[in-house]
Amino acid sequence: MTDPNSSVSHLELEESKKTFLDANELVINMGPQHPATHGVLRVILRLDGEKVMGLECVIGYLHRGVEKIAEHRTYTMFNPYVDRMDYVAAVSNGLGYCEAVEKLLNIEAPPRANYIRVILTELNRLASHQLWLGTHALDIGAMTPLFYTFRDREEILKIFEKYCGARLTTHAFRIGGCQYETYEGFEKDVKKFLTFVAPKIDEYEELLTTNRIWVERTKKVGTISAKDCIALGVTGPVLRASGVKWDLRKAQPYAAYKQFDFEIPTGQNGDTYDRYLVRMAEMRQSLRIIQQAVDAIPEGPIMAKVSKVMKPPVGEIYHSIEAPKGELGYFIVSDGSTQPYRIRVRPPSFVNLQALDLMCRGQLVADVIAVIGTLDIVLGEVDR
Amino acid sequence: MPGFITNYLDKNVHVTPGQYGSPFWALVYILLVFGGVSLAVVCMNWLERKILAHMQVRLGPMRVGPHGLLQPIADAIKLILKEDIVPEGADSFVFLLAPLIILVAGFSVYCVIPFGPTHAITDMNIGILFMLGVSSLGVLGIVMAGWASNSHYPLIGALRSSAQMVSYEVAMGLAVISAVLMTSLNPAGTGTLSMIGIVQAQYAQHTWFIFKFFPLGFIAFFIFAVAMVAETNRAPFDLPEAESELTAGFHTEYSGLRWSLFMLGEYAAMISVSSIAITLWLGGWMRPFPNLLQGPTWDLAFSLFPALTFFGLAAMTFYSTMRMPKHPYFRIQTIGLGAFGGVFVLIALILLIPRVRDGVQDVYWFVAKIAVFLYLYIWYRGTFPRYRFDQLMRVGWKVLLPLGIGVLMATGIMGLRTEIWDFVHRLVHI
Amino acid sequence: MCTGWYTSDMAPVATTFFFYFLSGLAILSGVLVITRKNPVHSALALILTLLSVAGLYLMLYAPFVAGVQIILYVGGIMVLFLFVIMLVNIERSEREKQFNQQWLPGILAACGLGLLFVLIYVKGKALFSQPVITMPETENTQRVGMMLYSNYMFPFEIASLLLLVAIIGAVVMAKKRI
Amino acid sequence: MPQNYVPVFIFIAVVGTLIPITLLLTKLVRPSNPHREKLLPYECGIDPVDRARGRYTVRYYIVAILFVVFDVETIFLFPWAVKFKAFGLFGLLEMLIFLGILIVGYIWIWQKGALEWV
Amino acid sequence: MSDETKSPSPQPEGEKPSSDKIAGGISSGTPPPGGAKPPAPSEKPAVAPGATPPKPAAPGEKPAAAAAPAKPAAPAKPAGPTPQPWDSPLVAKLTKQFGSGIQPLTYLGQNYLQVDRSLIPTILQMLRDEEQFDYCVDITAVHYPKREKQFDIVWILYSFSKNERVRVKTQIADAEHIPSAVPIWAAANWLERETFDMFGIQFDGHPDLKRILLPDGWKGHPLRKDYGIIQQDQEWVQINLGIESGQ
Repeated sequence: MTDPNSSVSHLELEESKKTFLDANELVINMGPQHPATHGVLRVILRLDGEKVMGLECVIGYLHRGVEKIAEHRTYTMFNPYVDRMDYVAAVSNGLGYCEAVEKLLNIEAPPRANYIRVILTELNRLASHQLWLGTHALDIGAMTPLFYTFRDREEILKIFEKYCGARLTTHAFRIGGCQYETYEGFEKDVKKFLTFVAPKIDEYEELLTTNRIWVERTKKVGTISAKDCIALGVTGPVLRASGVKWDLRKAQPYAAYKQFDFEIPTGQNGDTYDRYLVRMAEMRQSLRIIQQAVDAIPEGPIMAKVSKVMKPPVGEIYHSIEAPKGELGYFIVSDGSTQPYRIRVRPPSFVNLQALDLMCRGQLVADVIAVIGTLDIVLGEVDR
Repeated sequence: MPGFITNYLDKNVHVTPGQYGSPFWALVYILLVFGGVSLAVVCMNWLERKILAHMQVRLGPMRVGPHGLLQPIADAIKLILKEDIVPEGADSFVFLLAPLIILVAGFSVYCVIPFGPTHAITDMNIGILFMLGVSSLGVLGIVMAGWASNSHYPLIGALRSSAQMVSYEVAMGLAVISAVLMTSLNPAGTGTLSMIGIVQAQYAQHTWFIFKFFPLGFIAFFIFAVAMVAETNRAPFDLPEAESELTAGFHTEYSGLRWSLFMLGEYAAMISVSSIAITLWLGGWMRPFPNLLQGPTWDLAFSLFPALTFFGLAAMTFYSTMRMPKHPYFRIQTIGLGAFGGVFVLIALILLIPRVRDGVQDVYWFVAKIAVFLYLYIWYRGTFPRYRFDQLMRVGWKVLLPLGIGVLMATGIMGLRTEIWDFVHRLVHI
Repeated sequence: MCTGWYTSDMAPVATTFFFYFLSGLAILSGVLVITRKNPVHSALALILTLLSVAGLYLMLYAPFVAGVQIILYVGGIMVLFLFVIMLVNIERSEREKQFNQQWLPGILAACGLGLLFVLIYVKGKALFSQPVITMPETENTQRVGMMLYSNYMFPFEIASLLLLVAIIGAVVMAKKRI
Repeated sequence: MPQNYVPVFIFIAVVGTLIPITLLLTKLVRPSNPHREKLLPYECGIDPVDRARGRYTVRYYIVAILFVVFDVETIFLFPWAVKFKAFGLFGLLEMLIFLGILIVGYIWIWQKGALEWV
Repeated sequence: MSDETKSPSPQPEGEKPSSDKIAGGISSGTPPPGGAKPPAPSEKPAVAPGATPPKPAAPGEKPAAAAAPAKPAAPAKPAGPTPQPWDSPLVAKLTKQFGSGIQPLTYLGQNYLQVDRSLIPTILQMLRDEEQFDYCVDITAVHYPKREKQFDIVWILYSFSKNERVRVKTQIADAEHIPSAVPIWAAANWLERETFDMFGIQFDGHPDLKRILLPDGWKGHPLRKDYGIIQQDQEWVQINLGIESGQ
């Protein structure tokens, strides 16, 4: 244990037993300081030439003990912390947390607040998918989409900034509703953004969808069947790309999602290309939802009646939402005090990352990169 | 010493310095080429960043000098001031030697590249063989760099890189042979391997070899064009340096100036393989339509191109100068940019002098063709994702190699079609 | 020594210097090949040997052979060598003894070889009384072609069979699952 | 040495001296603070587990040997290519036989899957 | 209204149904086959832009999905936020088989089973194989240091075909082992490792039970209540980071 980073993996142990003659295999570390592991993920790869014979993820480099911190903060004080988990989809995290506590308090956000929540969450989903697309394409070697997506994501962040002052870790919602009324011209901004971004999504697709190299690099890469997805608890676009039409927004609607008409895009093969297509389609569906929400946003209060000091009754609740990466759940245990007795976050990235080994086995090193990219993990959320 | 120059200029303008046999004159050319290529690499560096940036809706370097013009210099200073790290456990001798080998291999190719009928360091009658051989030396440098680093990523990068270069070299060789075949389509039936000879053969046959036996020449050129991108480890074949997989491939462990030698070698190789493609298929130094648009008027018109190019560049520079922010903070930069435009105008004016005008013709057209290739390199990089290693090998061995053999056979048959026809004719009549 | 092949545009330059320089380099690096403990260093020295031999071919007005030497030996076979060397465990080979103890056969072989050299030097003039066939440098490749495709046509075709055998052998030996 | 090859040697000498001289000169201005952590080979932030050399798949070896074979073939074609018009039909036939035998080998290795990377 | 019913005891659900069966009692009397869908019909609160009734809990949890028509008898929601007995065919079946080993409860519209430690492997296996709870959402634990059986282990399960969620809970003492769910759901692998990492709970039969978020060799399990928020493994920090304290 002299090295802080070396957790001895079973792969390494196996390797050390090998003699020269059968030592065609090479154990290399990918990460934590690696350009393509999307943060501080460490993957120990066992390679036969370029072929991956097995791999093991080592995580925890970004562990900040969010769940422990929660036990020492009041419900309100903990709210900003959840933004730091999946920092590219902070709004979704906040939504899940607020709804879970609201549920525990047995209250409900007013409809206007719910509409604002839906608009911001879907904008955030779009931003998250754009960031995914840019980095994923960069991993596969296409440099240009990164800049296109970041350019367009900027517009979303501008709306966030105008709404609540923050761009990334927004802390947009409060328990019981929203803190801020929409600013003057919010609807106009959002509508303008919708007309701006729709052709941009076509632009991304133009660069990639039919690009021979892109298709070759992603088709039949990192294939995972629906059965494996379910067994491994994989959710979100990865599950949908395997052909399971399941989206919490439809299955167990929360916020105002019931009012909106949208589809759940699914794939058939569960390979990287399908996941790409599913996410692209999801981006368009998000635009549809935002359009409907912003057209029909009701007037009214934005905050339910919540006492200043929140003391939920003794009990426990599990609430989950469809974050951009999959099912984001909060399991909250209250002991009746102002602080949660225990908060457990069920992070989609953490569970999805488990599938990496299965998806990469037998593929090439370059595919590992593609698969990490397509899983769309955020290490802040994996490690919490 | 001026004696050498005047002597050479007066008597031997029809031979290259190498053929002239004067070591001094050869040295002058060598330094010219060496300096010119280094300068071209610097320009290419800036241009690549700028062009790529503009393709990607961003500005690229803007801070050091007007429009980042001094950025390469700033980079060079930075690299010089960087620590040179030899990792622990590395084979330091091999580690230090590797970039040198790559550089020497990359630059030696320039010995045989004809920038004009006489503007070559030397003319060898095995020019093409020399070029193939020397450029294959680069593989050694890469393998050595990767092996010496004593680190996994460089080793894998080096193995990939050498396997890749070696695979594409076969296809490249076959494509080159079909160009050589075309040179022997003259009454004497004798082809040549000399680079200058190949361009002259294209002149004699009144066509660029890319259009010869259409589409055979074009296919051969296409094979070479693909293989040369792979040989230089550029996108979409930049697997050895695939930063998302292998961080930086075989030069992961290199730093500072030593690292910059790899970059220098890579860009020099890009320019050299482009020149070879131009020499073999695109008429080398010849201006467009040297046979069709003949006569003094056309000669004059074409000879104005260099000056016009520089006037165009100057106009662009002046336009940018006008568009510079009027804030006093930018005054020095504005003046600098204006001065830059002034330099362009000056160069353009010099190029209008008749003697100079005629002298730079060949070099100008050659460089212009290279510039197109380099732009393509940058364009590929902005457009394509990266191939995976097995796909790369498949393209090399299963697509380009059979294609190359096929083109070679077809070219041979096409070249002897009259003989074949005669033979068949005779058979029928017997 | 090469003045006999003088052609107007290929005047020989500094022949003696290049001869001693290249052959000295070849011998020196040849010695390095067998004395280096690290096989990669040996391989590098071998590359230098091959390159200087290529230079010697150039001096003999055989540029085609020189080109082939560089392309095949330096660019091809040495890459293969390096690959193979990297395939073995260098750490182990470095620890092992460089030379084995077969001194007597070694000395005998060296003496025999030396005797052969001396004999060739002494008798050689008689054997090769005439200078080697002159071959204008400019036509070297063409001449090689003439030889290869007319006089030595059959060996040439056999060579392709040899290559075929090489391909098959390599694949059979290297590929585990055929 | 035929005179038109001399520039090659000059060229190598120039490049081979200029670069080391530059490297040596810059030694005067660049810092040198070796440190254990700094000198460690890059392994993504992890201390390297074992030595990196050796141990990799035999596939690279197959590629290299196939390259040598096809390279020899290419070299054989050069003398023919510069004179093929003079050799005429006979030469062409010879070459087609030569290539044909190799193509048989090529098809064989393709069939055997030696060209598949994985 | 939710605030008034909180009880000061730190063991929220150890007490189970007894207290008040205001609304739950009604449903328990009539065995509705509604399964996990008690709140299903009353479920559209988010739709109405008007006044939001505080009663219908859990807007997101149990909408009327495909399974709803088959089991329509969902009763009114429990009024007070206390755990209510939960009735459904599933529960009936389970109770029939296991008797008092399990206590089916519902709280704020969410159903859970309080299960005896010894029944855990059978119940989990059964839930997956016979009741199609094919998706293991989460596995975690809660620490109650003052209790005799210090830990609650919680399995959150979901059934795609029924669109239904259920939590399985059991109590174990410190140092008591619990069988691993990895053979049942592959997803349990990392989740159990995290639970082990954070609480020190041993899962028997786990293929590779070791720390996942904290470094190997770290001492202590941070999510236990007796592990202070600023506490850390001083020795580990000293050895590995070479500093006195990471604080």
